[in-house]
Amino acid sequence: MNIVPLPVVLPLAGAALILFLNTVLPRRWVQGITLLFVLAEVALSAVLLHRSGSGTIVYWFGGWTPSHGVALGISFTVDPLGAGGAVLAGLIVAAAVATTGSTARSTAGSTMENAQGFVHALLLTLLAAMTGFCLTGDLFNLFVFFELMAVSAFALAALHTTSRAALRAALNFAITNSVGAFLVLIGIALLYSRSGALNLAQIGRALAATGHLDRLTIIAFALLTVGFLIKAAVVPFHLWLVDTASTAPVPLVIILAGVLDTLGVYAVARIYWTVFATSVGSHDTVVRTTLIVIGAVSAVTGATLALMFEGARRRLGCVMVSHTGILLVGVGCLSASGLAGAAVYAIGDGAVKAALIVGVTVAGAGGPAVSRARRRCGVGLLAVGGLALAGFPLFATGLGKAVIEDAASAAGYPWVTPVIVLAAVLSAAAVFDVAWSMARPPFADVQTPDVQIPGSAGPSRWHIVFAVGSGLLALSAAANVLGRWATHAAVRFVDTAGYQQRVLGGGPAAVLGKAPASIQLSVGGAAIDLLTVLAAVGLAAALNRSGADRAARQSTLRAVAARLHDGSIGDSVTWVTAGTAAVALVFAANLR
Amino acid sequence: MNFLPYLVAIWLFVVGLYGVVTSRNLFHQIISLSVVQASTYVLLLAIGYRTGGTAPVFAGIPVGRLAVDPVVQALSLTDVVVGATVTALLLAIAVQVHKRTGSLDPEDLRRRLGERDE
Amino acid sequence: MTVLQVVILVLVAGGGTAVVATRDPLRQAMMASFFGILLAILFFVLQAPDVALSEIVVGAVALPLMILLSLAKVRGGQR
Amino acid sequence: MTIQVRRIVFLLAGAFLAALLVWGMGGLPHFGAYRGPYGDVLNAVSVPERHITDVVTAVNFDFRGFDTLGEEFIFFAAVLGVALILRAQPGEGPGHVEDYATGRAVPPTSDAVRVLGLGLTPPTVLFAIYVVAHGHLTPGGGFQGGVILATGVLLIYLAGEFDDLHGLYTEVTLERAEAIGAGAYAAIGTLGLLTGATFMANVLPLGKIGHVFSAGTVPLINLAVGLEIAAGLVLLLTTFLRQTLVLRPTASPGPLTKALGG
Repeated sequence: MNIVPLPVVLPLAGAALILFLNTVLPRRWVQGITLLFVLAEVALSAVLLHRSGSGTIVYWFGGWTPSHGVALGISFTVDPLGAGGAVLAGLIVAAAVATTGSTARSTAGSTMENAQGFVHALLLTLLAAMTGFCLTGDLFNLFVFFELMAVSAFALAALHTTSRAALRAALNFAITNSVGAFLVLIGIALLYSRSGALNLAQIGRALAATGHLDRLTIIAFALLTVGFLIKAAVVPFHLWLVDTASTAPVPLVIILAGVLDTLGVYAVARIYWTVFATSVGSHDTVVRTTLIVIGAVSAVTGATLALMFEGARRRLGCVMVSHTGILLVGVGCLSASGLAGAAVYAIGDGAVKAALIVGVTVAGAGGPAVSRARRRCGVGLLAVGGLALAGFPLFATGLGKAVIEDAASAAGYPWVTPVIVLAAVLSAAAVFDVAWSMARPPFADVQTPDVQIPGSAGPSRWHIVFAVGSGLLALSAAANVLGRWATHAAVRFVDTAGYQQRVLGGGPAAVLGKAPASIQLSVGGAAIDLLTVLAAVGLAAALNRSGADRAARQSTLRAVAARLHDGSIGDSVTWVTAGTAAVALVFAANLR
Repeated sequence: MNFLPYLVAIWLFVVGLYGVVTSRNLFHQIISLSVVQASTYVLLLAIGYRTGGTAPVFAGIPVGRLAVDPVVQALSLTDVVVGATVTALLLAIAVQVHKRTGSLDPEDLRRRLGERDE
Repeated sequence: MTVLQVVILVLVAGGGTAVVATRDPLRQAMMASFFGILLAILFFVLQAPDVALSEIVVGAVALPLMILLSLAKVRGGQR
Repeated sequence: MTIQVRRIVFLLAGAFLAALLVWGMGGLPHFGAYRGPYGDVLNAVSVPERHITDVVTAVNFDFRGFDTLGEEFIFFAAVLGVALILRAQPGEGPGHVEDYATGRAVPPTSDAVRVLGLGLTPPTVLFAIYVVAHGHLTPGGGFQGGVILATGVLLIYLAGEFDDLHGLYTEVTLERAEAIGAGAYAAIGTLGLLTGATFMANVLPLGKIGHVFSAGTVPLINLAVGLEIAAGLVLLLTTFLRQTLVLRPTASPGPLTKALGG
């Protein structure tokens, strides 16, 4: 029995099962069963990861294998990077489920006794969607899982129906991501009209036949890229993430921080290398520059906002935007080494950001009422997480950041290294500032109504949640050993001809160049990383020494930033329209 | 004249977005979003149309008969379901927003300076 | 392009504009229902009966009903 | 930005985007000149190989059945979301439906409406079952039939009072029915997996073309989807109805609503 579809089907069946048994099961069992399904998904994805090492696995649903070059059915095309994404998604969702308190002693919280079952069923559909998003080889199937991820996340984001800010954030999240989905769908329609196919490999081969991009495929490429960048929440599409991160329930924010943003950048890489790489051909400098500039701008803007805003989780939302920007720079290098660095960075940085959310919840939820031991543990998580964000070499973020910097310089963008270092310094300093504000009276209270909903860590369960946070940091450190795997996976990922040959057969024999040496931390890279860490600690200390006049820092700059980020849905959609028009214009002008 | 369907799709897309951006009522904003969604149906089905082709239903029609493309119709069906469900979710959120804030105007919903994310 | 196709396309474009132009939610719900029927007719003209049937059922029945119920809840509150 | 500034920025950006879309779509083939191979191969293959005469349903439930599995779970997640969001809030409970225009005699529902309502319900339900069962032969299918079935159930509310509707079912049974529908679709998919073929494989006998019991698993999937959509939509409508007709701020507004100026 081939297990390829099971990592997606199992969580879906689990969601249906939990809804069916919802009012019968005691609450503690609901969380247990959900965790069981999540761990099953992680195990199956790990098996796929192992098997795909030797060769990309192609699985045709319904037995509809392509007949003379026309793909009739849907295919799962499992390569190491996709399977790795599925494993990461499973681990992050497992951490999220572990933090949903099973004993929902919610005070004025939900008056609906079976809300617990609904929350866990939605977490399972969200996991199934992310796994399918990573494994699929079909463009419209990618859109269906994109939409399933979106709807599951909207429903969870609006859980705090008693909080005005949460409802506003959920509306902004839903409408902005829906417009993103429409852009993706229009892109798919245009590509379908030109290539007559929905399978990624077949579209890529059909476009490669014409040899160059014409105006239809250029606009389709721009719409698909922007649609997925909206999901990745890079600047200027980041407004929804900053709000949702500060008001959504803890499990959803852990998933958002850990893997959901990264999948947007993964999708941009997937469609570029499977569909557009050969026909872009010599014009790839335009694509490279566009992606790297968007990434760099997001990295610096996100980090600056993280320093300026109030509210612990709102600042962590800005850090998420900033580090997705760094990830996009890695992918934007359009090279195997850049992609390998981005893969390691995605795993390491995703785990760290998830740990930071756990740290803030452990240290802050409940304000002054939090016990001293619990506060110290939470602040400890934040401090260590801040070090990891700055790229401390013990963590995979150090390796990933260094490789991305080298890849960018190699690709001819030497100015990227200082920009990434600046972003890492500012975002780490912001995290240290948050930790500092939580460590001493008046204890900054994380004003999230988490404590009320059936999904928050009650006081007695913070030990488990703290263990989850430390586990995530350990995962980030463990990812350091993935250098060789990431290089191998990246080389396979960028091999467009090999991908098409594997899925559809025929076509030019895959020319397998010698595998480049596996990425590792160069001495220069390590030096830069340590420098970043020191600068971040120094900046945080400087900020706090002058913390006395914290109110004085209400400069006009902060007022402008607050004005631009006031959660208005109209603003968010306007930025989306402007961003789409800009990217489409750049591509249209240069890619012909 | 052959460009009219695509022009209508682009027009619906931009008009719908204009409605979303300048709306002063959440329900109006949500229904405008469904107009943006309608543009994707029109574009998809216009791409799959073939002059002189019948519907891809061969009950009582010989299989060889010239027919339009069934794939875009399957995609549009999925799109209709997704559109209906997202609209239902947004309406539910809008009802709760009114219950919480007493107003439906997105401009009132904006974050006031210094407002905590309670 | 037959005349019927041109007419229904222009009507759909006008319907969409009308839905966005009516700012009062109650009247807009009616316009949305009418726009749903126009879309269904367009889908019939484009030889897509399955999509037309689902558009009628969703656009003209399920959606306006949910909008009206939400409006009733909201309007009920504005005493 | 203020709404005026935003209007200008949007009109500029929107005009640019529209122009670029028009420029891009200039590359599309003329309207009516569809030439892609995918649709033609499916139109040719669907009847001989799967005995399905409605090729759109064939694409939805057989060739690309995995897409529709995802689509059904999108509906599943959305119904859960609406039920979660519209749950009874603190400081809100089932209050009596007081009449705002006091003093006018509210006539009970006239018998004509009641008879018409009950008279229409059975044919609507029958028509819905027909649409679901003949999904693979003529236009229609699980989704369309499910929604018609839901409107059939709703006729009972229109004919009588909300309590009549609520007497028919409890929300838990609806949730279970929806879970069964979605789970059945996944189970039929794994049927193919268990018998050694691939997931979503149509392993059941295909029967004669044009018969209701033909095309293997497709009619069964249609039934599962019809059940899920009908139960889900009735649950959605009941949630909205309960929100509108039943839930009222309780006499003494809860601490929370008072604190929020509710």
